[in-house]
Order: sequence, then C-alpha cells, then structure tokens
Amino acid sequence: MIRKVLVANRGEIAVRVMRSCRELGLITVGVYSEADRKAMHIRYADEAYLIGPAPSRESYLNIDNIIEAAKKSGADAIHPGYGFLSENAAFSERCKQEGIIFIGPSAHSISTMGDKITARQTMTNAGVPVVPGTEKIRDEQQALEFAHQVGVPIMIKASAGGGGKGMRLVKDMDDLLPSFRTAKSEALNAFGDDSVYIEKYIESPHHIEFQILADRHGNVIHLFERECSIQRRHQKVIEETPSPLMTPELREEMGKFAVAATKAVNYEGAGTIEFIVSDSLEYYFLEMNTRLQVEHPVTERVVGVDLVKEQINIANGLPLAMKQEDLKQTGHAIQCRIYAEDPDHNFIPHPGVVTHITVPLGLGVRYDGYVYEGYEIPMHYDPLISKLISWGKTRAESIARMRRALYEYKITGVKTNIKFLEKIMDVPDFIEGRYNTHFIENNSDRLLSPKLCGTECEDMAIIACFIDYLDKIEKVQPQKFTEEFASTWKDFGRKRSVLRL
Amino acid sequence: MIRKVLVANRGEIAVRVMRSCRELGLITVGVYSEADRKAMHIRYADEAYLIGPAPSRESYLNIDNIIEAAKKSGADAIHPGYGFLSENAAFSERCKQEGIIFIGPSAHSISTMGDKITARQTMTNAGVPVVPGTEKIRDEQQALEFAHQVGVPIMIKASAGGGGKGMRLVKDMDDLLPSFRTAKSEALNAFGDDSVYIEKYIESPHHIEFQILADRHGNVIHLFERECSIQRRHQKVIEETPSPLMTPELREEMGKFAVAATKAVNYEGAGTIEFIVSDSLEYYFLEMNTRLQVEHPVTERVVGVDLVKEQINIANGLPLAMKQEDLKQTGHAIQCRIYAEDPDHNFIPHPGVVTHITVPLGLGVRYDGYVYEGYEIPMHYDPLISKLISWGKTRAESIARMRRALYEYKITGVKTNIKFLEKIMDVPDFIEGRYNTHFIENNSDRLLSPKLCGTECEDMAIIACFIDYLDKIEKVQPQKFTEEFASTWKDFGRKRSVLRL
Amino acid sequence: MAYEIKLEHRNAQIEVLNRAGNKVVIAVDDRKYELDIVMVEKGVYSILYNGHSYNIELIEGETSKEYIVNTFARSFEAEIIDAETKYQQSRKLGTDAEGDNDISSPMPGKVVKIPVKVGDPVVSGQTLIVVEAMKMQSEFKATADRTVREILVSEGDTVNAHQVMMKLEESA
Amino acid sequence: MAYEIKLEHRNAQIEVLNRAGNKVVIAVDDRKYELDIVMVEKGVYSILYNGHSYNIELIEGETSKEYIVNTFARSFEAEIIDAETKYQQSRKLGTDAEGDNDISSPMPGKVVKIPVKVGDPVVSGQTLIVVEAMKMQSEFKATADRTVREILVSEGDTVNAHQVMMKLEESA
Repeated sequence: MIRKVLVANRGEIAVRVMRSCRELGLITVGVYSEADRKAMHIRYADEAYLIGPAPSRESYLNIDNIIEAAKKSGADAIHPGYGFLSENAAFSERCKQEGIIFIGPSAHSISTMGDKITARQTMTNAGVPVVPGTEKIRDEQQALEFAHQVGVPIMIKASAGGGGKGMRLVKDMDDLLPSFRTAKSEALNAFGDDSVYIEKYIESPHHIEFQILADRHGNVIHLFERECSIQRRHQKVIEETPSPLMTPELREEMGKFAVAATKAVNYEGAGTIEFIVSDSLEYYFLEMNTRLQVEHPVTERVVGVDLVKEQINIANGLPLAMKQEDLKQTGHAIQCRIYAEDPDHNFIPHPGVVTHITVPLGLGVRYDGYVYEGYEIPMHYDPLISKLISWGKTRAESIARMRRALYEYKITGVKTNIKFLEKIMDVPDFIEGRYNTHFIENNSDRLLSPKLCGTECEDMAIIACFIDYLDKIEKVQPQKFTEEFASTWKDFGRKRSVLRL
Repeated sequence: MIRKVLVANRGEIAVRVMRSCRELGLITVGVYSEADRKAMHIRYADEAYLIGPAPSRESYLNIDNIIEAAKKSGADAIHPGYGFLSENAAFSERCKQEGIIFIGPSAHSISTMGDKITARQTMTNAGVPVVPGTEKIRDEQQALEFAHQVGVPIMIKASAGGGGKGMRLVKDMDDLLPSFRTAKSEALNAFGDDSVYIEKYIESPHHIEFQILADRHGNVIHLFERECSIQRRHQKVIEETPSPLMTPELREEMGKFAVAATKAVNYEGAGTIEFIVSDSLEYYFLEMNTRLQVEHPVTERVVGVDLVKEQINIANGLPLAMKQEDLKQTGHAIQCRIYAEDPDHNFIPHPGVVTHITVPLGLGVRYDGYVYEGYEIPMHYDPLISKLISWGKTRAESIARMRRALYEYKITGVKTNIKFLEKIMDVPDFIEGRYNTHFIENNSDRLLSPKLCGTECEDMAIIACFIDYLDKIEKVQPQKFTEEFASTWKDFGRKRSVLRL
Repeated sequence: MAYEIKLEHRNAQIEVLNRAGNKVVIAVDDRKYELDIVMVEKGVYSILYNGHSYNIELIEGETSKEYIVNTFARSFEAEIIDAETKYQQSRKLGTDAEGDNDISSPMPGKVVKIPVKVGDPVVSGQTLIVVEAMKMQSEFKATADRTVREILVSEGDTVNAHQVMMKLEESA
Repeated sequence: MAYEIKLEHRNAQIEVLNRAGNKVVIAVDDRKYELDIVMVEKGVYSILYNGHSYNIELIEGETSKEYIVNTFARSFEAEIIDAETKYQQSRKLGTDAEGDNDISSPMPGKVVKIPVKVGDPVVSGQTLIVVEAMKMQSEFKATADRTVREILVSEGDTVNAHQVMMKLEESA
C-alpha cells in the first residue's frame, strides 16, 4: 500500500493532491524549482526537494531529477497532477522500471491515446463514433478527395499537435491547398513532424467530456459529463455539470461510449473522454485525457467523490468502491478559472507580487488556489491562480452563488480575469444555457466593456487615494524642516529604545 | 416581496446571512456598534448604519435604534441572525407594528416556546414526549413528592432560565431541599423570577435536535437531526449530522414529533426542536429554538439547502418548495466552532488583534468566519471566530477532512481552541461515534495535554526566532556606530527620494 | 489646501474641509461629502457615505503619488498632481515623441526573440521583440516607421515590468 | 557570536556558523543543522531541513527579544537572552515575590467587580477582582495571604492585556 506520495507538480493542483493525501494519512513530498522555494506546495508538503532551475524542462519536466527526489525521500508513489509529465508515457514507464507506483495509466494507454490518429483508429474499432476524417494525409490529392467527399467546412490538424498549433479551418474549397501547406509547415516547426490529418468541422460545437474511473480489475464507471464550451482561444475558462445541453437519454448513451472507449485501451485510473457535440446533439469522440483534468472539481461536487482518493485507491490495486448504478448527480456545479492576465490588454499574462487577497467563502463555494499575500507569481509557469467552484440546488442558484463569490474575490497586485468572469455570469445566453464554443467571441463586446462606476463611485476612489496620500506624507514629513537635522539623532535613539535591543 | 434586508447582528452570522441575500439579489443593510466600525459585516454590506455604543444592550439589543436604522435605510425586512434579538418576542411584535417583515416567527410562537413551562405543556398536549417533570413548583412539599415519585437523579431548573443558571442536579434525596432553595435564589438573581420546576435527570444524555421549516400555509417539514453532544460547560463545540446514535426508524419517529411540535405553536420560519436522548434511545422534548442555529451549516451541507434563503422565502409568504419525501441526507457533515479562547488557561476568552490567518480550503471544506488580518476582535461580544464545516461521503472521511482542515487553519495574535479541536478528532470515542454530553469531561486529560514537539521541532522553533531576531537587528543597527551620525542625514534624504514626494 | 487628482480621463479638484478621526468633510470638484473613512487592512479603505458602504483597494504605483484604485465596478489609475508633477508633465509633453520610441514590456518576462538589429529601419506593425511570460509569447511592434537606435536587452534576458528594452528614432 | 535562547523550560546555545542567502549552517547546543530558511509571509518562516518542510510562525512579544512561536505541534514562549536580559533577570530574581503580588489580566476586558478595598487583608483563594471579556467573567484570586496595597482600576474600567490592576503586599 502507498505510504508516501511525491507530487511531481506545482501550483493549485499540487496543493489539492496533497490535501487528499493528508486526509488519507499519507506522507507528502513536494518538489520545487529554484523559482518555487516560497511556493505554497512546498510550505504544505511534509517533505520537499529541489529538482532544478526555474525553466520547466530543467525541473518539473526533468524525469531524472524527479526520480532522484523520489528515491531520496523514499516515496513509493508519484502523482503527476495535470500538465508537465502527467501524460508522458516515458515517465510512466520509468516509474514502473524504478519500482515506484505511477498514479496514472500505463505507458501503453498514454501513448495509444496520445497519438490522435491511433486514438481515432482504436475508437473506431471499439464502435465509438468519431468525427468523419482521415488518417495521416499522404498527399494533396488525398486531401482534395476527402474534402469533396464530406464538404466544407473542414479542419486540418497536426497529428502530433495540440493547443491550436498546426490547425487550419477551411471554409472555402479554394483555400484547401494553401491551408494544407501552411498547416504542414507549422506542424513541422512546432512538433518536428509535418504529419497532418483532416476532419469534418462541426460548426457550432459544444465541448462535452465524461469523467471515467477504471480499476485494475476491469471495472469501469463514468461520473457523468462536464460542459466545457466556454473557451477563449481553445483555453477553457468556465466548466459546469450537468451540461445545459444534456438529456438523460443522451447522457446514458454517451456515458456508455465513454466506458467503451476506456475499456478499448485497458485503461487504469482516472481519465476523461472528450466529445464534440453539435447543436443538433450529434456527438463524436474527440480525444482522451489520460490524467486528472483542471475542471475535475465540478464532478467531485455533484457526484460526491474525491477523485484524487479514487486515483490513489486504484493505484493501490483496490477495486472501485462504487458501481455505475450507485452514482447520481445532485444539484449543479460551475467552475471559473482565475488567471493572472489582463483582459483589457489582450489577456496578456501578468506575473507579479500578490499584495492583498480576499478569498470567497461560505455555503456552496469551493476555492482551490495556491497564492498568498506577499507571494510573487513567477513568470515561468501557467497563469492559473485558482479555481472557484460554486454549487447550487439548481443551475440558477449555482450561477447566483458564483456571481456572489466573484464579487467577494479580490486580488490586488496582479491583474486577473475576475471581472471578466463576473460579466459572463450576467450574459443572457449563459444564464439560459444557450452557448457553444463561440460564446466568448460572440459576446466579446459586452464582456470587454468596462463596468460602470458613476460619479459618486469615482469620487470615492479619488477620496481614498487622497486620504491615503495625506496620511502617508504625514508620516514621513517632519513637522518643521528646520528642526529635522537636530531631531534625526533623537529619532534614532527612540527607535532603538522601542526595539529594546 | 422583500427587496432590502437589514441584518440585526454582527460577526460570522451577519456575513453569512448577507451572502444568501446577495445571491437572491437583495440589498443588504448592516448595523454596527461603535466597536464594530471595521467589522467585516460592515465591509460586506451594501449599506451600513451606526446603532450605538459598544455594549450590546445599547446597540445590538437596542430595538429603537435598530428600527430607526431600518426606516432610514428603507429596509423592508429584518433578519435577526442568532443570539441578540433573535428570540425576543417584543422585537418580532415591534417589527410587525412598524410594517417591517421580521424574518422569523411571530411574537406568539417565540413567547410560547420561550417559557419552558408553557412549552412543556404545549408539547404534552400535542402528544410529544417530554422529560417527566413538574410545572412551576408551588412549595417544598410538592418538590419532595415529585422527587419520591420519579426517584433521583433529578434536575431543578429556572422557568425563565437558560445557559445553566439557576440549575441544580440532585443525586441524593437529602440534598433536595438545600438545592431547591439555592436554585430559587439564583434564579431570582439572574432572571428576576424565582420560579423553578423539576425534571427527571437523564444520566448519559445525548443532545439531538431536528431542523424544521414551516411556511404560512401550514406546511411543515423536518430536515433531519443534528448531534450536538460535544459540549463544554453547556456550550456546544462540535456538531454533526447524521448522528452516530440514530437509526432510520428513530429518525422517522423523532422527525414526526418535531413536525407535530412545530405545528402545535403555529410556527412560521426555520426552527429547531431539541431532544434529550438517553443511551438506550429514550427521547424527550427539551426545548424549541425559534431561530437559525449556530450549527445550521451541517444540515445545509447534507440536505443540500440554503436555510437562510428558505427563511426569506417563508417570510415572503411563499409555500415551501420541498416536500418531506424529497429530502435525503447525503454523506456526513461535521462542524467545529473556533473560539478566541485559551484552552491552556481554563478557556479564558482571548480578544485581540489577528496578526496572521491561513484559512483551510479545498474539497469538502466550508469556512464561515468574519475576522481578517489586522482585525481586532473586540472584547464586548461572543468569542466565536469562525465555524469550520467538513463534508465526507462517510463519517470517517468527514473526520479525516476536518483533521486536515484544522491542520491547515492557522491564526496568530489571539489564542484559539484549534489544537484542542484537532485532538478531539483523534479520540477513539469520537472516531467510533460513542459519546454523550460528558465526552469532553471524560477525555479532558487527553484533550488538555500538549502535543509533542521533539528536539528537532523545538530546535526549528529556536532557529526561526534567532534568524528573525538577527535580521531585525541587522535592519536597525548601523554598520558602524561612529558613522551613524553622519549617515543619518543622508538616510533621510534617501528616504525622501524613495517616496518621491 | 486643494489638490488636483487625475483619475484616468478626469482631473478632479479635492480639498479636505474638516477631519476628526474617521469623520471627514471633503470637497471633490463642486460636490461636498461628509463621510466616514477608515483603513481596515493595509491599502484597503472602508468608506461609509450617506448609508452606503464602499470598499476601495489601493496599490501604490511606481511613485508615492501614483495609485491603482480598485472599486467594486472597475479599476483605475490615479495620480496626485502637485507642482512637481505639473512641472514634470510639462517637460514630458515637449518630449512626448521620445516616450513613444521606447519599447518596454508591461509585465515581467523573458526575451525570446529580437528579429531586428541596431540601425535597421522598421515599418509600423513590424515585430521588434518577442517576450515570453507564463508560457505565452507577446510581440511588441513598431507603431510608426522608425529606425532601431539602441537595443538594451539580449535574447534569453529576463526583463522587469516597464523596463525599456529598445529605443527607436525617427528615420533620417 | 553565540547567543542563548530560552524556549519555555529549555535554555539553548545557538550560533550561526555560516550563512549565504537562505542557506544557513547553525548550531543549536551540540547539534549542527544545514538548512534552508526563508520568511514567506510576515512572521511566517519556511524551513527545509534534511528534506523535511517545517512551518514556523512568530509573533513578537512585548519586546523585540520575546516571541510566541507556533510550530505544527504546539505553541511556545521564547526569549533571546543577552547580557541585558541576564542582568534584568538577576534583578528580577531578587524581587520575585513582588512580581507575584501584582494582579494583572492576561486578556483585555472590563472590570465588573472589585470586592476588596485598599488595606483589606485577603486570604489565599479569595477573589480580588472580576474582569469580563466576551460575555465571560474571570475571577482573579489571591494566591497567598496578603494585604491589598493599591487598587489601580475602578469598576467599569477597560483594561489592556497584562495591565496591572491591583498590588498586594505581605501582611504586616
């Protein structure tokens, strides 16, 4: 049985994983780069080891250094969190070789699902619907043939890709070949591999994913869906469950496919099956995330499970404690991702020192974060500061509660997207649950316009500055300039006596 | 419909009530005494009015001043929270006369339940079991007769009383008359009324209460029980739901009596029916609390309702949205009360300035508090700083999570009972759910012994002090004393330029 | 004594008429406020005015006269204007074009690419320098046709917020 | 330079042997620690020693040499002992009985009752003064037979923590 867990990550997810470890009575080991000596996960951990300089590839992505820390600390398991090495097949394999339990799937599962074309093929064989598309395109002739067969719009994607790089949307048949060539050259630059494939493009797509859990004994369950369509440049911003789009029948059907997809790769652990869903509720397998997702808390709240504890139980070889029929969605949960970024200036990331923070609390609010007052958010890593999760009996209550939580949430020192998120809570399309992945784009005027602060509100801002300024000069300015020189020496004496050295 | 709510309270409950108001889109009005200008509920409220000097009877208990603030602000409803005027029949009546909605029961319900003897009589008439006992005792002869009839132990209680004053436990028949006389004289001193009554004393009592909701249309439901037996000197410290003592049959039976008790006084609003339960599961009505309880969050978490919102809906004349058969307990919740007190010195209250605070967060933890860094907890009011509520799928998970939350919770500047509570989480009787109201007394040796900090731990404490001290003198001590005088003038110039005045 | 405060677009006259502890009578332009203002936490003010409860958060800017002010609704930049500030502003006005020719980053980051060199002519919209922070790259572009006069950083360098990285000049 | 630190019951010798930034080599009594210590928040230290992560919170006491130290397990009072402290302690020792004769409250509160008057003889266990804070009354009692020499507060007064409220003396 696992006794000591090294968490090979940083930020909110490292703290979140350690919390569950602590509840299970496990010893936690943190690892940190030179930029992270003061990071919360190091303060939180029972033990801590330095694994290299600030850049991720020399620390959080350095497999040798992490394995060394695990051995030095005597950790018997490693939790990778999300990002960094969490979907790295070589890391999973290396842990196995070193006799350390990797809390996640096998190298085989990761690589099968990591290559999009292999994944598509595996899903097709398992009977899971996939977006009509090709394997690696051999030549321009094949690209033209497929395009004519399914019709525009189509999407060209890099086989090795992700995050929007090497992607090209083609709406007009004439653009096909030029876009095809650009995509290949981008793919080569970004991933060192110019393979691309083509898929039918879903015009008003919804991004809906299913959480799954699979144990070593062949038991697989799904924990229902998460709606992740509120995105900005392919970055999720808000997630919720249940999805406003979902019907009970569709949920059951998609859930069955999610379980089938998981079984097709002999998966073990927690994972996510992502689907793309059209407005008319046609759905297709998109990809599998072979790790914990950033948005896992909404599922935890509505289904009532601790997914990290489930991961650890599975890694311990235990059978799942729950059966599909035991699971039920209760109420509604929404997650907002709080980023250190400046929405007024094209969402440019904004590292810096957090000078003051007020965390939203109370009934139905969960806060997963890692920054504290005086902490300097480093420039080297992700701008995610925290995740705010609201629960309500109904979707309407969950939205009202999120609006209240965002109102309470205050961070000064770095710019954040809090007010941007607040505005989303007031957009009718969001309130009514009528949205797809174009939501932010479609509502950008409204979302980027400043909130009104009338004359009285402005005057209060001016007054606060002025009073602060007056009190500040009061403190440093001597009563009379001429007395200054003489009194300074006395002041020094006074200061000494106050400190009673 | 209510549009603007004045919250006639302070501390965590004022903030908690305002949170729900905000979620409902209602405007909140705070009131404050002169000691509370910087209190969180005033920062949180949309509007704020001064209602008098620091002592409660001149501010938070001053009905005229509160009504005046309500009128000035145009509030159409008043939420009394708990304590202060929440169970004051005259206040409920006054609100009615002034055309302001009192979010709570009528004066009639409050006074019926406020007088213990009338309450007993009402319950007996409604068929609710009460502890065998008398009405107001006429004379010593009647006291003797009753004592002989039910046998010792018996308890003498003040009719107008509460909080342990005017109470006397009689274990030996010879002590009856002396105790009777002392109780009467104590009651006269404390409440201006020397009426007492006698009840059979339950030896190993459990304190179990049922949450009820009743609307204006005669609908009454209960939201299951709360176990409140972890008490110190009649002050609740830890509450949980479900009660480890409860069986489904007992729950249904007691729930029915709770509903009957509520109906017997034509109650409207949220309330609590308190029972005393013996080890052998005999139960008796104890009293009704005609307000929100401090421990209401455990019910909210397990049943999935916002009790303040329900109170407001009821006050708006709406029928209850839930039926008894819709309600279900999901998982297990525990609440710890965090007090500013010093467990090492007889739990003496400890007001003062909070210099640093780290709030526990994450999955399954709710934090209801009101203090912040730099806030001075005033000496005039209750020592309750905050309430920590943990939820788990099982009672064991809920305890593990509470232990984790208490570990994370750090307050410096004032003494608190956090470590005392942490120790309770490790007591076998608590973990196994085998406890009654004598728990703290029975385990006091263990609960009051300091936790171990070994040599290395002590050395780290010493090292931190030393490094802090060295860095502190470094800052104020000049490099060389002789250079001091000359450099001071330069320093002043430097300081000015840094401030760029 | 009356001061002037600049709140983004607006210049306001402000004067304290009376002050006793928290209680302040203060004039902003032609409006007079009697209010209760108190610092509750470092940089956080609670103002009670006419029954309303306002929370204002301040962060000091690069000088003690500059602030970022957060109100419930939005965030402003503010500056106390005194004689010194006015003098500096008038000086600045004369050399405004020069300010535009300094390329600086609003956030700390790492210089990942400098696709130009000293002496290069650049056209409006051309990328001058690429800075990476938090896994996102930002391109800084010329806003007019200019010549690169000086490059103050190298690829791989870490830069602070507002650090000048490159200077341009009008093409000869 | 070696210092002495008192941690409740214990007196420890402490000396910094080497220090470079966070990295400190330090001797406590006969144990040598190579560790990494950094203040992460005001008064909050993170120490990494031998892989272990310690969090220590400090609150300065009434003088800059006194601390309340919170470790995970428990809270201590600590004091830096230097020549000055030693001198004061030796002075204090001689007058120890006098210290015991000062009645002060450990917490702020309000004096609600003083059931004795100056000149009264009091016996051990007798209540001298009742202070109320947070709705709870605390009775301060004589720990030995004494006479009331001086009463420094009145009923209704507010007292600060550690303020001396009454002085006793040995009965004649």
